[in-house]
Amino acid sequence: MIIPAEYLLILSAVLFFIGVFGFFTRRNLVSLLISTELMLNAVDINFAVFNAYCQPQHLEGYIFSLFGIGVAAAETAVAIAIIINVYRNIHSIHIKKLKNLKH
Amino acid sequence: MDINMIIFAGLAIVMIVSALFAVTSSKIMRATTLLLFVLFGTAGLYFMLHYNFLGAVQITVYAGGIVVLFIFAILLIGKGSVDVTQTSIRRYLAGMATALTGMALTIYLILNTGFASDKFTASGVEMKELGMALMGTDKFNYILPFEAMSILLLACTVGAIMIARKK
Amino acid sequence: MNILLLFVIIPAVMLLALWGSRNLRQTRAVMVAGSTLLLALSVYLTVDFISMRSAGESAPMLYTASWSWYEPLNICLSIGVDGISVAMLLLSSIIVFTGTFASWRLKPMTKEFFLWYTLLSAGVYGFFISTDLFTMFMFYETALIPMYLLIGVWGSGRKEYSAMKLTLMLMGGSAFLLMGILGIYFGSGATTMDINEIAALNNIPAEMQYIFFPLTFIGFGVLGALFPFHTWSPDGHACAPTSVSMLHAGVLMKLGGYGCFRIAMYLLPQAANDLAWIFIILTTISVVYGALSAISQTDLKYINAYSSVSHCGLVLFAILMMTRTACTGAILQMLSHGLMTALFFALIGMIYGRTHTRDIRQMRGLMKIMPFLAVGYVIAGLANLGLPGFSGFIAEMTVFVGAFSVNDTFHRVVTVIACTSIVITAVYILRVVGRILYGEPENEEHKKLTDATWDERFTVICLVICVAALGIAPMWVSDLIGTGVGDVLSNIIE
Amino acid sequence: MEHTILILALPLLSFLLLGLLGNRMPHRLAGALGTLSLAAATALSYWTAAEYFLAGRTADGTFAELMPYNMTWLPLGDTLSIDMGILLSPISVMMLIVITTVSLMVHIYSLGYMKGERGFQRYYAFLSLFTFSMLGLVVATNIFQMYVFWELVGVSSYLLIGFYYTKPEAIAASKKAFIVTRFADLFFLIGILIYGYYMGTYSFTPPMTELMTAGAVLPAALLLMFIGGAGKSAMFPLHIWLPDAMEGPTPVSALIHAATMVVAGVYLVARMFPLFIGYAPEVLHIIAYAGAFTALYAAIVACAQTDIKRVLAFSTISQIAFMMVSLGVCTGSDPHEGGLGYMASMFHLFTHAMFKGLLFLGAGAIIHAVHSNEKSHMGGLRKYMPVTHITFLIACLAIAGIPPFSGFFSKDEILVACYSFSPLMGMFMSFVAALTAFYMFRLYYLIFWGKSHYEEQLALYRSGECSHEPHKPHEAPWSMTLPLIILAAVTCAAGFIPFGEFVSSNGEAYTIHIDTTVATTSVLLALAGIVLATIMYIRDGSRVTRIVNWALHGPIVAAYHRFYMDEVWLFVTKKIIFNCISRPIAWFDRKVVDGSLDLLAKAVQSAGTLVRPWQSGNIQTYCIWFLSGILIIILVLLYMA
Amino acid sequence: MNYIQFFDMRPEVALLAVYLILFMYDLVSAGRYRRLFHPLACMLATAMVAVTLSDRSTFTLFGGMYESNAMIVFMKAVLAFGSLLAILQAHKWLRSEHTFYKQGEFYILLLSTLVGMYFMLSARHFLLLFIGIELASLPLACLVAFDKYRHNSAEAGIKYILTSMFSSAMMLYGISFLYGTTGSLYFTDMVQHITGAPMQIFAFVMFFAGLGFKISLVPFHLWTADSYQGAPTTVTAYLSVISKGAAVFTLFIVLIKVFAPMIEEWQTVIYITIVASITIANLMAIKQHFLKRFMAFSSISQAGYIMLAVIGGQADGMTAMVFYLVVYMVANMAVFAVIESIEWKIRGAVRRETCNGLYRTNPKLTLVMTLALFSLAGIPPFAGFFSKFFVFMSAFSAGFCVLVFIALINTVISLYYYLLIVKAMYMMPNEEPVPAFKCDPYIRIELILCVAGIILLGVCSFVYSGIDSISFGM
Repeated sequence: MIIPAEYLLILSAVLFFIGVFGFFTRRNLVSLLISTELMLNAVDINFAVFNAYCQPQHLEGYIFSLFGIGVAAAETAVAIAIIINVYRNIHSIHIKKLKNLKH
Repeated sequence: MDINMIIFAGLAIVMIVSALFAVTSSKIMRATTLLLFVLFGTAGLYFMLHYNFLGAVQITVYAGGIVVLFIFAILLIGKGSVDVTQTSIRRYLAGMATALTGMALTIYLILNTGFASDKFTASGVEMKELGMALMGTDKFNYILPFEAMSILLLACTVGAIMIARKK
Repeated sequence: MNILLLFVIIPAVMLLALWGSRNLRQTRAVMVAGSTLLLALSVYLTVDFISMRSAGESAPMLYTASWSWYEPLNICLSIGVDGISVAMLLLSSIIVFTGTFASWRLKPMTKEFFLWYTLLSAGVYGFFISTDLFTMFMFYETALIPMYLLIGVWGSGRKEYSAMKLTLMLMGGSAFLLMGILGIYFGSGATTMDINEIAALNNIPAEMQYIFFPLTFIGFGVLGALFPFHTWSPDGHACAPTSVSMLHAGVLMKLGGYGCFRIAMYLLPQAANDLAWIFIILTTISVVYGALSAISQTDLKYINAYSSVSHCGLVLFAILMMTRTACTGAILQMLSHGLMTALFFALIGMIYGRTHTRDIRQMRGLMKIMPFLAVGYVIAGLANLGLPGFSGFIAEMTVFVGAFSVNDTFHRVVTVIACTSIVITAVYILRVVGRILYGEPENEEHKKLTDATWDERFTVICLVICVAALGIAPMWVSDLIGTGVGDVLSNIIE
Repeated sequence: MEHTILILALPLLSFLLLGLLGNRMPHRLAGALGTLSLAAATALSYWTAAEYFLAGRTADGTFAELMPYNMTWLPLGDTLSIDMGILLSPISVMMLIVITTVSLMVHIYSLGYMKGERGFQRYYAFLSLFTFSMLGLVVATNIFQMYVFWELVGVSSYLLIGFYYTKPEAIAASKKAFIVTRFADLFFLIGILIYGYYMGTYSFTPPMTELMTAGAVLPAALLLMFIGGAGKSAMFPLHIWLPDAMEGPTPVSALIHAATMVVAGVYLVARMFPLFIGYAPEVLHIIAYAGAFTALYAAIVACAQTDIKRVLAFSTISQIAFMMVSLGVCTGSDPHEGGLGYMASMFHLFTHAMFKGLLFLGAGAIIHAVHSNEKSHMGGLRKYMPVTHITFLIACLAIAGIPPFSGFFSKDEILVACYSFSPLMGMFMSFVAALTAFYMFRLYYLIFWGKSHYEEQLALYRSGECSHEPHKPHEAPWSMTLPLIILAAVTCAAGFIPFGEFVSSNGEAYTIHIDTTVATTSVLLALAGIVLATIMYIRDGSRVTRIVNWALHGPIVAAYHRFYMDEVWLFVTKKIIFNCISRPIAWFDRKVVDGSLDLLAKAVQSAGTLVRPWQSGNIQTYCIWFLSGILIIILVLLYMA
Repeated sequence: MNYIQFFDMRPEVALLAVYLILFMYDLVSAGRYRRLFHPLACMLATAMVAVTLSDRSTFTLFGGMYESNAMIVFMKAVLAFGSLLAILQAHKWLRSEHTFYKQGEFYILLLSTLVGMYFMLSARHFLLLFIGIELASLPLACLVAFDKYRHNSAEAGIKYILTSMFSSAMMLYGISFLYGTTGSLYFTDMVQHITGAPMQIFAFVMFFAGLGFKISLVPFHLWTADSYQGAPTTVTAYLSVISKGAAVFTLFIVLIKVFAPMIEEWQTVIYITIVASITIANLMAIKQHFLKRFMAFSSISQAGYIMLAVIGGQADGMTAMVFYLVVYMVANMAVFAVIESIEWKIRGAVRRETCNGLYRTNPKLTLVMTLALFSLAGIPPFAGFFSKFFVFMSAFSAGFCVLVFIALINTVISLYYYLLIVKAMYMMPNEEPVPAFKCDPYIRIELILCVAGIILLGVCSFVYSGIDSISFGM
């Protein structure tokens, strides 16, 4: 039996918004990053699913997923570098401490 | 009950539960580990779609690369990284409400949109086909994004090193 | 080479020369040379224009020329003048010329002052010579913004507040105006920006006219001190330095009236006919209200500013009457008010420069202390209240006669109401004259003050001569204006 | 008649010369310049008059109206224009003579009176300006020119009243004079506007077709013009400026506020007389009633004043009112039937100018001598100032209407005209005439008879109760007495001028004949008034005076305060216009109109403060907004789809 | 397998050549040769601009994934020129103690983002577009966090990168649904399947948010102020002008190439965001005291005005948009250059109060600042007036009268806050104004270029006409 595409899409949607929820509520920069990974991961699922179910003749979604993984990695690398830098500067990666720039 | 369905259901439950815990757990290490479960689950999904290479990449890059990066970062940062549980109830509720609204809307739209999703064949992707697509210059070939990606990775490497190194 | 272009080129050259000038002497030399040249040029233009008209040139605009500027948008650098613009150019040159002398001893940062001053005048000249909507608007705004610095830096009192208020209100007005201009351009089919061509096309749909006429009219009306958008005027004038007040009240406010006539009414004739009553009511209020407000003011400049509200209200009032006589009167009133108010502000500035107060309650008996300025003030006052022999009289009379000739009860009633302003004007003018000039000087400090210096005398005398010349021999100006007004009006009245 | 232009030009030139260069001239030169130029103008006027009247009548028995100059000054549209020119007609020529004569007298007189005053040159400049304006007014070819000069006259008057600009009363008076007349001029202007629009011209003789179709508009226009005239001619209730105008130098009062400018209103009505009589007789009647009331009012007030110039001022108001009444009672244009008033009015204008000028100049001489306007500082002056005394007496007799002085003749004609209009009006005016005689002689006695203030002071000084020696009154210098004598001579003789030969309502010659009944009555009444005045005032503190003062205490106080008209005006201007209209409007402008803009600015500012916390610095909040934004936009779009 | 196609992408190739040369130079140079680094970079960037402009033909490469035409080339040249200005401005900063040793990284990162923008402009495939966008954002994040010993810089960097990741996740999610509903990622294929179905609307808005983040339109703008304030001033300038410009242009292309059938929907979206952007940014800007933060809100508001040109989707809109971008670039760069100069003088953040009395001590700098601010406010005869006018015209011609009116009313508010700075410089008294100083020579060159642009761009109409002749629309 073929799993209906909608199931997969709903799964990815749920993962995506769990990521969103995490992004909104976590208080720690690394956790924020983890949440974004969840979101990007969900997006990749979407692309793969659409490719498999809608356009199997071309590899557009597939390759998009592939590149998505790469981009996610690059983003994470940069983000983590900056997080480390933040830590060096203020000795905390707590969101609350990032209050120098506001209003 | 189809075996695929059972596997899918299992994966889905694992992924969702781990994802939920990953974004609520107060221990950062635990969260990272749970993220790893989600990533493995995703790889599982790819295998189900017979996208074996994609699944492999998922495991190597995501699980092997990114999560390790996380762990490094966490270790580097040390005890300051202990996650504090959600403090502001207002933001918590606002975040939850927004996310839930978004999710509801998305699921509603998914269910009400007829994707032309009837072309699924369990054939998978030939490696050669994939290679050609990545290296080709015609339509549905992706040499240009591939090259662009390389610049991106280079730039990010340079940038990340520049920022992270100590002088 | 079109002679009109010189009106923009000379200020541009002056700007460069001022930028390069190294000391006060050079700055003054540039200003005197430039403004004299401009004055000579506008006198020549006037004479030449009249002789061309009498030689039978009957085209609505003379010296026309057009260079395509932004071709894709049909924006051209179109220039041309009719009698109205010639008169306005002449007025501007006189005010710029005398303003230069009125700010002869201005300090500090004289060079910068004149830089902005010249930029302002360039805007004014450009506005009057342009016949292209875009170019006009551009020059219009060019003329507005230097005001901010001129008042804010060199002003007195609550100058920052006033400068900001003035600028924002005028710019708010020009926001309306820009809407109107875009509406006109697109309403007429987006084929041309030239006002004469748009007028000739005359194809803006009525329902668009009803929307864009009020916008355009209010846009210009803000500068023309239309009630209730006049409140920038008292504060702005009160805080501005002398020559800026002169230029602002003398020329800049005329841009409003000119624009209302030349753009709002000329290009949107149907709406002008149908909606004029609304603005007639507003302008009538302006006329009486401004005058009544002036009565109880205690600051000299406030009095004069409210008086300007009243007089400029009369300009708008007159053009809305849409009779040839009234519109001629409106232009005459612009000229007259420009000269008179410039004179007034010059004198007030000179008095203020000595007494350091403009509060009429603190001055007394200036006639004994500074007879020249006091006599000048009396003359200005008499001119302002419409004494025959000065320009105010002919302008007001032309307006009233013209306004009265509209055979309609509504117009008659408002005309009569507007007429009452001449009495009210007398009240506030004489109040001030009686208060500050007459009597025995009370303030010991004031007794030591001196009378006008040569540059001040020169300013005052020039302006008095102009006011009197216009008042004694109005026929040539009236002829000059009349044909221009006729051409514009023939488009408004179907 | 080309030289007529010089009559206007000479004073103008003199004004410009004195105005621009006066400060650099010595007093003598300035005075001489002004006086000589006016003398020349006077000579020219007489020449013009001679030439005009000697040229004879045209075929229809009238004097031709000549227009030696007329040019378009300001075109107003296609048909209308303001013209400037010179119109010679019997009344304008008559006015030329009156104005130049009195003006010349005043010029000469001022040489002495104003000697050594600060601003002497300015004074002469203003006098020239006034003379020019007044002459321009009377020779106006059209109503608008008249208005133009009307305003100029007003301004000259303003400048001259405020001549002593350091004196607060003078400033106030000049302001009041200008504003009140300006207020009246407003109506004049509206009248002109109506007239111009419906007649299609501003000339005094509009085309017949327009006249026929004008309907009720013309009377309205004429009534409005009359209000303008009433302002200048100080008709009740617009008279209030005139008594105050006495703050100016006395010669000025003589010239402007007695002889010439104040009769401009009368002249205006006379100028428009054909229109009044032809198309608006009812307006004439209004004029008559207004005039009659004013005459009585002013006469009563004059009885109670203590300032001699004020008495004269009210007397002027009353006399002008006589002229107005006289014009108003006309019922036809034929002098024999209902048109007599016109001639009478002009005649009275003429004679009044002379004797009232004389009175004022005399008063000036007295003031010059005693340095006060108040009657309490006078008394018994006949010893000290014989010439003044005699000339003043002549003038008093003239104004009282005692034959053979000129006032008798003109006033008699007026009374005849009144009686022919309605007996009631006649009796009323006769009573006023009697009152005139009373108050004039009251004045006369108070000044020249009774106890001398000087002597009392001297006695006090001698007895040591007063520290400084009083100033001894003295006769004025020749430059002042000469005009008095000349004017007195004219006053004696003018009554015998066959005035009707020159001026009459329809232009044809009219022979004046005295109506004996009326004449007798009026003379008797005048004598009665004089006798009463003699009884009451020839000596100080007579019993009759005390009785009258006691009996009529209330009315006398009221009359002294001019029946509180000034207070009413003050109330209207200060309390109502200034405090209840202008102040609130100024407040409204600052607080409401401007305030709402400031409020707008403040609102924007506080909106700025309000949205600031949005930028909380927390990226999670930012992203919540980010996603909410997306969701809201999606929902909006889905809702719209 | 026609790899020779790579060499047809002349701007990118030129850019990569510069990139490589600088990369190599960074590796090999040492000692006093390091001093030549900056001049070299400037010269190379100049050459790059010239090369970029050399090929203006229209063609597509890689099976329709890459497109180039005169307009795109021009836009690339503009971006390159803007980068040149940024490099000029960076001179003093790069010579300072904490940055001197990572000068090479600066150029690399800057040029990487430029490559990304080039790809954004030319991409006709969502994958390339996405990578372009990422390429334009991620190195930029490093640049924002470049001053790594400054707390603010790090904070700004993390805020930027996290928001950027969030928004790119959103955008990707949107793209995934676009892919699902249209079955392709090529622009040309997708447009045939765009129907305006609810899912597509959803996907479109998600995608729009991703670009809206880069353009910093309200409500996707909240990172802007914090990042602008914290970033090194040069980077702020770069962010506010170049990054934004590329994103706007890209958005325009995507709208007309992909979402053309959904025109009503996206016009509504843009309508809402314009009103929100202009109004809210203006309100925020009034109360700002730090100039850089203030300029952030100004740039949000300016973005709103730029979008006025986008909303019509016509060729005249594109002309107006590109012209606006050019004018906005010179004016904004000038402002930031002045801010940077003052920063170096006072060694700290520039507040509005810092500028008090600046005119007394530094008249020329003040004048430049005044001109730039006037241009930003849209005051003639400076170029900003023209660009604003044309933008209004294009929106008006598309029928958005009320929108234009709202924008016009907002110009008054914007004028107010620009004038506040002018007021501070000329009118406010100050006991201790910034002492007189001489600008860095490179900044002086930049300022001269900018002032020339501010004064001449409007008056010389050929710029506009030139743009108009190559612009395209729906």
